[in-house]
Amino acid sequence: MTATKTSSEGTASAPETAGLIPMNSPTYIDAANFLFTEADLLDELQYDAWLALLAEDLRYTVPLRQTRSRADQAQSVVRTMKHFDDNYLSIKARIDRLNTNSAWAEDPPSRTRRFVSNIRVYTTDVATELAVKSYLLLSRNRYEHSSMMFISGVRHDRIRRHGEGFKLVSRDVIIDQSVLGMPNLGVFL
Amino acid sequence: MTATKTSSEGTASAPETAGLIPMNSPTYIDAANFLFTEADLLDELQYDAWLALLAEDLRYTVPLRQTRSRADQAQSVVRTMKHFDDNYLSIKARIDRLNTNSAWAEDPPSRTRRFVSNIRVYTTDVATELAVKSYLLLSRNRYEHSSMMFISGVRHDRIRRHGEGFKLVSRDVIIDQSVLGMPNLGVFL
Amino acid sequence: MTATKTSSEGTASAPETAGLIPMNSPTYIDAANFLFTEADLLDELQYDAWLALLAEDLRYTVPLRQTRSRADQAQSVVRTMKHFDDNYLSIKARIDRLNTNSAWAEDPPSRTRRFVSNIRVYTTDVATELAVKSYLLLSRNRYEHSSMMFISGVRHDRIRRHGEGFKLVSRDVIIDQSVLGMPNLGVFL
Amino acid sequence: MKPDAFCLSDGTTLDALINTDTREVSMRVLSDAEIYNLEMDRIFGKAWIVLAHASEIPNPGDYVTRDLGQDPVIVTRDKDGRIHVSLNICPHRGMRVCTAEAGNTGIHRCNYHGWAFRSDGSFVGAPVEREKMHGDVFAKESLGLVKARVSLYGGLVFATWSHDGPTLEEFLGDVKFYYDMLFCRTDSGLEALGPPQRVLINANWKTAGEQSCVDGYHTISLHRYLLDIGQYGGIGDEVYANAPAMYGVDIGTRQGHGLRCIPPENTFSAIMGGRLDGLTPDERLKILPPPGITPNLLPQLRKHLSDEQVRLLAEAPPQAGGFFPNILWVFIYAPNAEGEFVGALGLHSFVPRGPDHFEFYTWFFVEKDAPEDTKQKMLAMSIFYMGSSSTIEQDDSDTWPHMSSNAKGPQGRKQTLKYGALVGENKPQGWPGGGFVYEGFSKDDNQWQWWLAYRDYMLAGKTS
Amino acid sequence: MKPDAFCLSDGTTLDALINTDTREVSMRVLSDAEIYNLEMDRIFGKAWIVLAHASEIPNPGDYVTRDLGQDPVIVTRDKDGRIHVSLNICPHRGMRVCTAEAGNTGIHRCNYHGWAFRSDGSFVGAPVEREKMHGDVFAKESLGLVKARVSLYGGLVFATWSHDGPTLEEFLGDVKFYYDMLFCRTDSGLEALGPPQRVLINANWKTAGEQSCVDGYHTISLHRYLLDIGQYGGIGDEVYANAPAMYGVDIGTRQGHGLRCIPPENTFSAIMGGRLDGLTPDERLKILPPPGITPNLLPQLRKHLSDEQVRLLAEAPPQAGGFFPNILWVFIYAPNAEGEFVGALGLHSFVPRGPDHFEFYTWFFVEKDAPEDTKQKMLAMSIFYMGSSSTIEQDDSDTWPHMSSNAKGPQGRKQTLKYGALVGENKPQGWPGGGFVYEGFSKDDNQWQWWLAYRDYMLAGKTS
Amino acid sequence: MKPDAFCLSDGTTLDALINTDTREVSMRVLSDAEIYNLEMDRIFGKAWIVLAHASEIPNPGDYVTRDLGQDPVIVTRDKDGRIHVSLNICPHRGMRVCTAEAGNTGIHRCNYHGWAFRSDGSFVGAPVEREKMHGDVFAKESLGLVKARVSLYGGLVFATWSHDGPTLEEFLGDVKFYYDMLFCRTDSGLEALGPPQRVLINANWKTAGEQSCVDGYHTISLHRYLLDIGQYGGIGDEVYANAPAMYGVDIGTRQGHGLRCIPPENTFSAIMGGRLDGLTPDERLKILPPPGITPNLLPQLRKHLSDEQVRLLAEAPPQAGGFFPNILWVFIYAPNAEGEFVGALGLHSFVPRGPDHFEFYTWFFVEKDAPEDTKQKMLAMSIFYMGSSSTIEQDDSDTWPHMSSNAKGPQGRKQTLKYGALVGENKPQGWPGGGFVYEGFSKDDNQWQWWLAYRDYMLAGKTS
Ligand code: FES
Ligand code: FES
Ligand code: FES
Ligand SMILES: [Fe+3]
Ligand SMILES: [Fe+3]
Ligand SMILES: [Fe+3]
Repeated sequence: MTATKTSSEGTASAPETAGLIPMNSPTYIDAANFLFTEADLLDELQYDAWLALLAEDLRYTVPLRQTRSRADQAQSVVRTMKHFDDNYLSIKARIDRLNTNSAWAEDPPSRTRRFVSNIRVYTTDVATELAVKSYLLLSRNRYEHSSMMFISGVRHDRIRRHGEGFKLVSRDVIIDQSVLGMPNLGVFL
Repeated sequence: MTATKTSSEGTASAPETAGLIPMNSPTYIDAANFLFTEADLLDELQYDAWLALLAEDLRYTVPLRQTRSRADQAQSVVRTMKHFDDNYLSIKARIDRLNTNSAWAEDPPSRTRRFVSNIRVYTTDVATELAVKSYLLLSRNRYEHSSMMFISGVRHDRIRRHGEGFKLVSRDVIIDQSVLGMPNLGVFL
Repeated sequence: MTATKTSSEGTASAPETAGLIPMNSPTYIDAANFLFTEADLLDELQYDAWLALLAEDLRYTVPLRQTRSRADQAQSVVRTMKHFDDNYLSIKARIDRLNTNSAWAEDPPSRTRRFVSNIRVYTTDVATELAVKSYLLLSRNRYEHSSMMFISGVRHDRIRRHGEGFKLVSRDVIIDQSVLGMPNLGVFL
Repeated sequence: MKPDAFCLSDGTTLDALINTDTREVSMRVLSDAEIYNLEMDRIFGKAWIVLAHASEIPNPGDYVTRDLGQDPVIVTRDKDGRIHVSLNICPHRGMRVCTAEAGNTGIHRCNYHGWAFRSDGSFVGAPVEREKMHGDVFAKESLGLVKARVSLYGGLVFATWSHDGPTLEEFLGDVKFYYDMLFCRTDSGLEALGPPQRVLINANWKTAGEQSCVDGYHTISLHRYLLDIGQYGGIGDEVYANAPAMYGVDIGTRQGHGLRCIPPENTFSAIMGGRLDGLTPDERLKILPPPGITPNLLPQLRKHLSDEQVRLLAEAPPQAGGFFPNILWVFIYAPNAEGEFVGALGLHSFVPRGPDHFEFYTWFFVEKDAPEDTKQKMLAMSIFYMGSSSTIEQDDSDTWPHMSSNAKGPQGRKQTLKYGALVGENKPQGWPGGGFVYEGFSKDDNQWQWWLAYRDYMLAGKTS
Repeated sequence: MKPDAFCLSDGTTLDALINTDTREVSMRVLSDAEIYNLEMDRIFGKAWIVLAHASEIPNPGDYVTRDLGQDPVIVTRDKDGRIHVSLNICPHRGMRVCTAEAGNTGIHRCNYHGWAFRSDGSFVGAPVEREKMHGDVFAKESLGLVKARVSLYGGLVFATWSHDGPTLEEFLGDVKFYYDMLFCRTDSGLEALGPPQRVLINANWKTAGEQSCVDGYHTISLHRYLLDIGQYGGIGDEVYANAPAMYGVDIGTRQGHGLRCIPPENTFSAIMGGRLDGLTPDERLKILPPPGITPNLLPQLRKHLSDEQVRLLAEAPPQAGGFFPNILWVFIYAPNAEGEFVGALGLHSFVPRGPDHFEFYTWFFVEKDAPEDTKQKMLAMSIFYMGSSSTIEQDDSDTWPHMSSNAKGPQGRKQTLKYGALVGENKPQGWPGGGFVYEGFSKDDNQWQWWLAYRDYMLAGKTS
Repeated sequence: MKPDAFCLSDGTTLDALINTDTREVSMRVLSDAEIYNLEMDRIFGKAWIVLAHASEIPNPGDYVTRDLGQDPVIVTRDKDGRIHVSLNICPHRGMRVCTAEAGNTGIHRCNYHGWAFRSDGSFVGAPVEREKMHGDVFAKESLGLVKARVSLYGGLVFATWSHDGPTLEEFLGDVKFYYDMLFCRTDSGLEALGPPQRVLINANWKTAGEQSCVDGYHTISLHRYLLDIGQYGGIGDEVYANAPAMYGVDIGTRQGHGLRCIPPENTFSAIMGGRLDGLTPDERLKILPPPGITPNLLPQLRKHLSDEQVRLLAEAPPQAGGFFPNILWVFIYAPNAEGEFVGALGLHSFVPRGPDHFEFYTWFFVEKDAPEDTKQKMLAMSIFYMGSSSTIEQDDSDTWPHMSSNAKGPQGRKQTLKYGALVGENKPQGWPGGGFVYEGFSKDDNQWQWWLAYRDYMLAGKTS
């Protein structure tokens, strides 16, 4: 199983046991810490540091979800239209924007928290790359709002060994809403 | 400490150290992956595959919660009345329903995500069985709803070794609401 | 990096690799289980048992958050004003209150669940002490309310070896709201 | 400028909402806040409402907190065993007196300033007696909790804010004859299996209310899965063709209560086959006893019911019915997952929570004198078929919100609910019971009666 | 007591909300529920509204569910390829007929009781035919879904509840000449890249509506980042000084539709430099083709457009515009992250969801006959510039809620939106198109026309 | 059709809501949206409202954003040190001008189109000056932010929308004599320990408002834990019996402001014992200084206060009081967890957010010239006793929502808040201060005065 294959299917084919790396393996631990560090950086607005974790051949996609009958579930994940369809350069351009003093939608910044759980790490057909599946619950709060905005989903990542750490090679996020409850996706998933 | 004893109390007697299995033990890892796989299957509507993880002597219960004074906390978990009081056959019957083309309450299906955390695994008085305690946050979204429905709680499971994997022998879920915020429990916890 | 230094900064300086303890280390496992046990005790209203996990030189703080421009982010964590600014004695006094039969704000008690994730454990400059960083999502429900109240944030803890277990030496919680959505902080974070 | 009591602020008259010629109801009634507020006064302020079952508060001092319409109340049993219903609002400064859902106490003390009340709602006094903090304006006697009028039927606790309206007996009218077969048939009667499930539904209470009296027809479509899995013995098409369970006898009343009686073999033809043909009532009851009735209880039926009631219970027992405005009860004849005929007894309340929400309560009942094992089996089966996780009713709870939101838009609120298909009164020869009796396919007669009752309450006092 | 149709319940008259002397609009219109309800009837009940693009439902039986104003509808293609728009509310008891967002079926069966409808909305029948459960009050012919009037333009599916109002042609009026350059310029026309993104915004629909026609001025402040990162070739101050992209031609109409035409070199002076000076239209189009037009499609332009249209498209192409009341389209000339001039074509709908909310829809388009690779690049670029994660529009979606909540307070609702800066009609010599033409800096003329159209709808029928 | 300004749409007159004979207030005022909107105009549009403390914005350019009633405002200090309060709504198109809660800037530029304003609210200009985008309708002078009238007292920043109403001095009236003892007693005065805590409460603002003036009685029940843990020296019953802290002097005023003065030994009899008997004011103040006053500051008291004020401060200091309509301040004499007498000074604001919500603000104060160590101890103690995590006030914040939801139901909104227990004016011989003085047990006199003031505002201009 590979992240690419999985994500191209739109939903993971579970249970995935092939290549599953046990949680006590240093590889799993490094991968999990990579996800946690990444969450820290984004929650703490350290965009440049986060960018440094992205591979230059990055594919970053967030397909649409649609409400479809059970018989049509294959179409509940829409890939002809997306919320994100980015590569390294377009993500960098987004961060260039955030680094100006006029990216109002995130200035004042949202207060976010990225809860990462249900983490599974898999070997892939590429020796230096791992497939990582994780659940993401993103809480987001702005201004004087007394309730949190949430977005939930599953992330199918592929990460590549790079020196001591990793680079994110691809991320495909299957979110759980057809109609988003936050005014925009001015935050990364 | 055993899952049964715990759940029959309605709330876990914490801290539970007796028989606690460390997170780096293969046993803990297998149990945790069992919970993650199970979450995948339910979130991906693979009901039959999930059913295959249930033991035929399954007990699946979700007691009521009630708002009671601190002095009456023992009664805050109500077992004379429940939300679920199922066994293998009744769960199978629920899945038979879901497999028809007319289980409207979940067709179109909800978009769910089962966040599993705070996982503890314990040995039990039965060599082949483990007691597993985990926190569950279930997010559920339907139709064009822009906000998520949530249900939270703690699960007291007992799982039994079965070949490479496990079977769920019993699950008791202590939820955190007296009045449910989702229109039904058409999804498994 | 130490919990104190981190918290005094208001936000963690990520990525923190110095002194990071791998997840398969018994030390990490003990620390994680300490957080889970603590969550159990608070969720199950066992305040005295929780108090027993606190060091007598405890510092327990929850600074204010404010909506500030990106350029002023350092001021988004306010320490001249706080939600909690407690020590062991004041926490004990809060629990003495909860142990009366007239702590109405939590009698009938809230139904809470403390989801702990993104856990990192670090060595510190004190051999017997660990710095622990974790994300907290607290769900809280009262009375007949059909929706959950949530509070999210990151906790910077310092814990000290004590016999088999640990004692909480300091906790600083960076929450994600400027305006709280729950009527009070009658629950510990 | 006092507005006209029978005219909405946009000029629409209340009776224009229900067209008695075409039997249409404007969907606006499912979303309009002004109409909702009138309902709270004219229906939930007047009708008898089911709040609890006496078995929930067996002992002196026991209490549960519920809602009578949109007002919180305490249902208590006093030291003499009498049941009282009092407004759960402190006469001093409006704090909620009981903050728990249930408990036992002889004195209800308000947290805020400590005013205390007895189980019967009467005022005990305020702290620091010597300072007379209850004041000098009102006598202690007049400072008790506001009381509702209470009356019991088959253990069900009914209450109303109307102290001079009809008695519960009058309110029930003709349905009592039928409902006795379920609620008043044994020596010890029914008991509730603990407190009710509670679920908030994002819909107007009437989406469930109008269905509760008694929409039999939706079963083959909304609950079609029952047929698709062969529940009714047979597969899809064949079943639809004859739709066996759709045939029976509907009984409606002017009060808006109604029920359906169905020969059990209609429902389970395949299962029961001809086994019941030409048997006496008692023989039938032995083979297929009513839900909850165990062999040891069978003899009691004749003690509490007339021959006619026993015959009906054997041949065409009530299977679903309601109390106007917001109660549905269901007595299910069905095999459990193990194939045993256990049966389920449940009751729902649809408690209004504003124009767009109601709370969906579910109680389950067993015969108090049934064996514990039977009670446990009935609990499991009731859960499977009714309430929060019900394989049947989850379809209903997913449907009601659609109706409610559809009633909001400018076009939607102009649409109508239609009750065009009537059987018409056709009481069979020698039918023992009263009410409007419709034999045959379950059509719209009963639900239309429900709306006529609704109309009576909303237009009460109108001198057209 | 029928209220005055042009007076709010607090005595304020509708025409007092828009001051035509000072060109001010009361902020109360952004939060008042009473005004909102009138809009639903008088604007969304009367105007032609864009619901979908025909390419979303290419095959017989295809359907999507949308909202026409605040009412749910089904947009279908019948077996003969005709497109229909029907109210997604069952005539029986008001259930939602289609619960999915899209699919393909010849028969839409309502879950609740099984009433069935064809793609054209007509009634098929109710289950158990022999029992005539559709009743005896209405003929089957009259039990179909409520139909809206449908008309297409450039593949866009417009619908209206007004069956006797103006035709779509009349509704579009003078903007057709301009919009043809975008929607009707090639043999196969545009196709939608799948279904629209949907986002709920906590704001009144008009916060986005008034901006859509066509607030050019906010670009240099709200989207200032475009300048700060040198998007417009140049750094901050210098750019503000001449604000190149702010100069062009605005066209407004009495119907409330409006657009902006901007010479592309104004926007990208630094990038284009003088390269385009003194070239013929065709030469210009080769160098900087309109978004979506690839070399193979260039020849088609002249087949579908007049010389004047081609010249305009080459020299001052439409870059943003709207359809009153709730549509904004944007045709972006801009390089993608790799520096390629790809361009993006998008359309937004602002669907009302009560006074304080609207749903923000985003469709992306490509020329059906463009190469797949171009389509993929346009998708990525469209996402970067428009919709949920747009680097530009996330600033707008964070702004609208502020305006809406500001309009709630007692002082806030007394404030006004101001349209004080006008260019005034100054149609250039030999300008080929119609409408009110304003050449120069993009000012308030167009948005003020939008409010005048709003006023016309709200006061329609008023005999002052 | 202009509705009667003193009559609700259902025909109820405003003065019928408050029964001055029986001293009852209809609970409807806690939930009715129509009444709420009138309050926003007649109370929050007229009264002086506390927004901030000057020490929050010490430097030129400093600002904080707050809400004056339900309208957002910016509280700024201009380059000359003057404090201004301006509506945080852009005069152009209604965008929020300041989106941060605090900061420092000389120019407030609106994100949307870049209009700029000075700290005093005056209009600077719009981008691209030459194009005069501020229009030709209004002069630049008239395009500034809407200003509120500002006045300071003891560092508290008061503002009002009423430019011709009473001065702050007149508004304060008799309470100034008392409040000076707390807010104006030292050379440098008080400073705020940073910005306020903010918590949203699901309740009507008046549930907290009526309590704030000054419900002493609820302490022994709602905050009974204080007694149960022996806070007041003594265990349960004994304490209730004599309820020491309930005895003191309440002062009310026609303006609706009120306070309570309590001899500290009443509160801490057990702790203080007889130690204070027969001492001079100065001796008393040395032993038990007012919260925040450290030995080095004691001498300053006599500089700023009269002998009578000093004596009162020593013998019966104000411990709680309010500013009508929505402010409560508390000066707590109590030992911290270490047993030190540190004391806490806090102020709350109850900011309306619609009929069912208010925002609960909490500021803490220290004497600017107190040692840093004292300030830190007071912060910790203030947090322990006041605000979001307060061991006392969490009981209040859990109570207010109950009252509010109880006021919604058809029965609930008919109930009343009662103020039956009066002490009656009994000003002690030689009592130095003004206002209505009630010595003895803390009863309903003060809170009733609060409602009479409320009534005055709501009925202002009524010629009965
Ligand atoms: S409100 Fe109940 S005692 Fe005061
Ligand atoms: S509501 Fe659609 S068939 Fe009855
Ligand atoms: S709204 Fe502020 S500048 Fe236009
Ligand atoms: Fe049903
Ligand atoms: Fe914009
Ligand atoms: Fe209090």
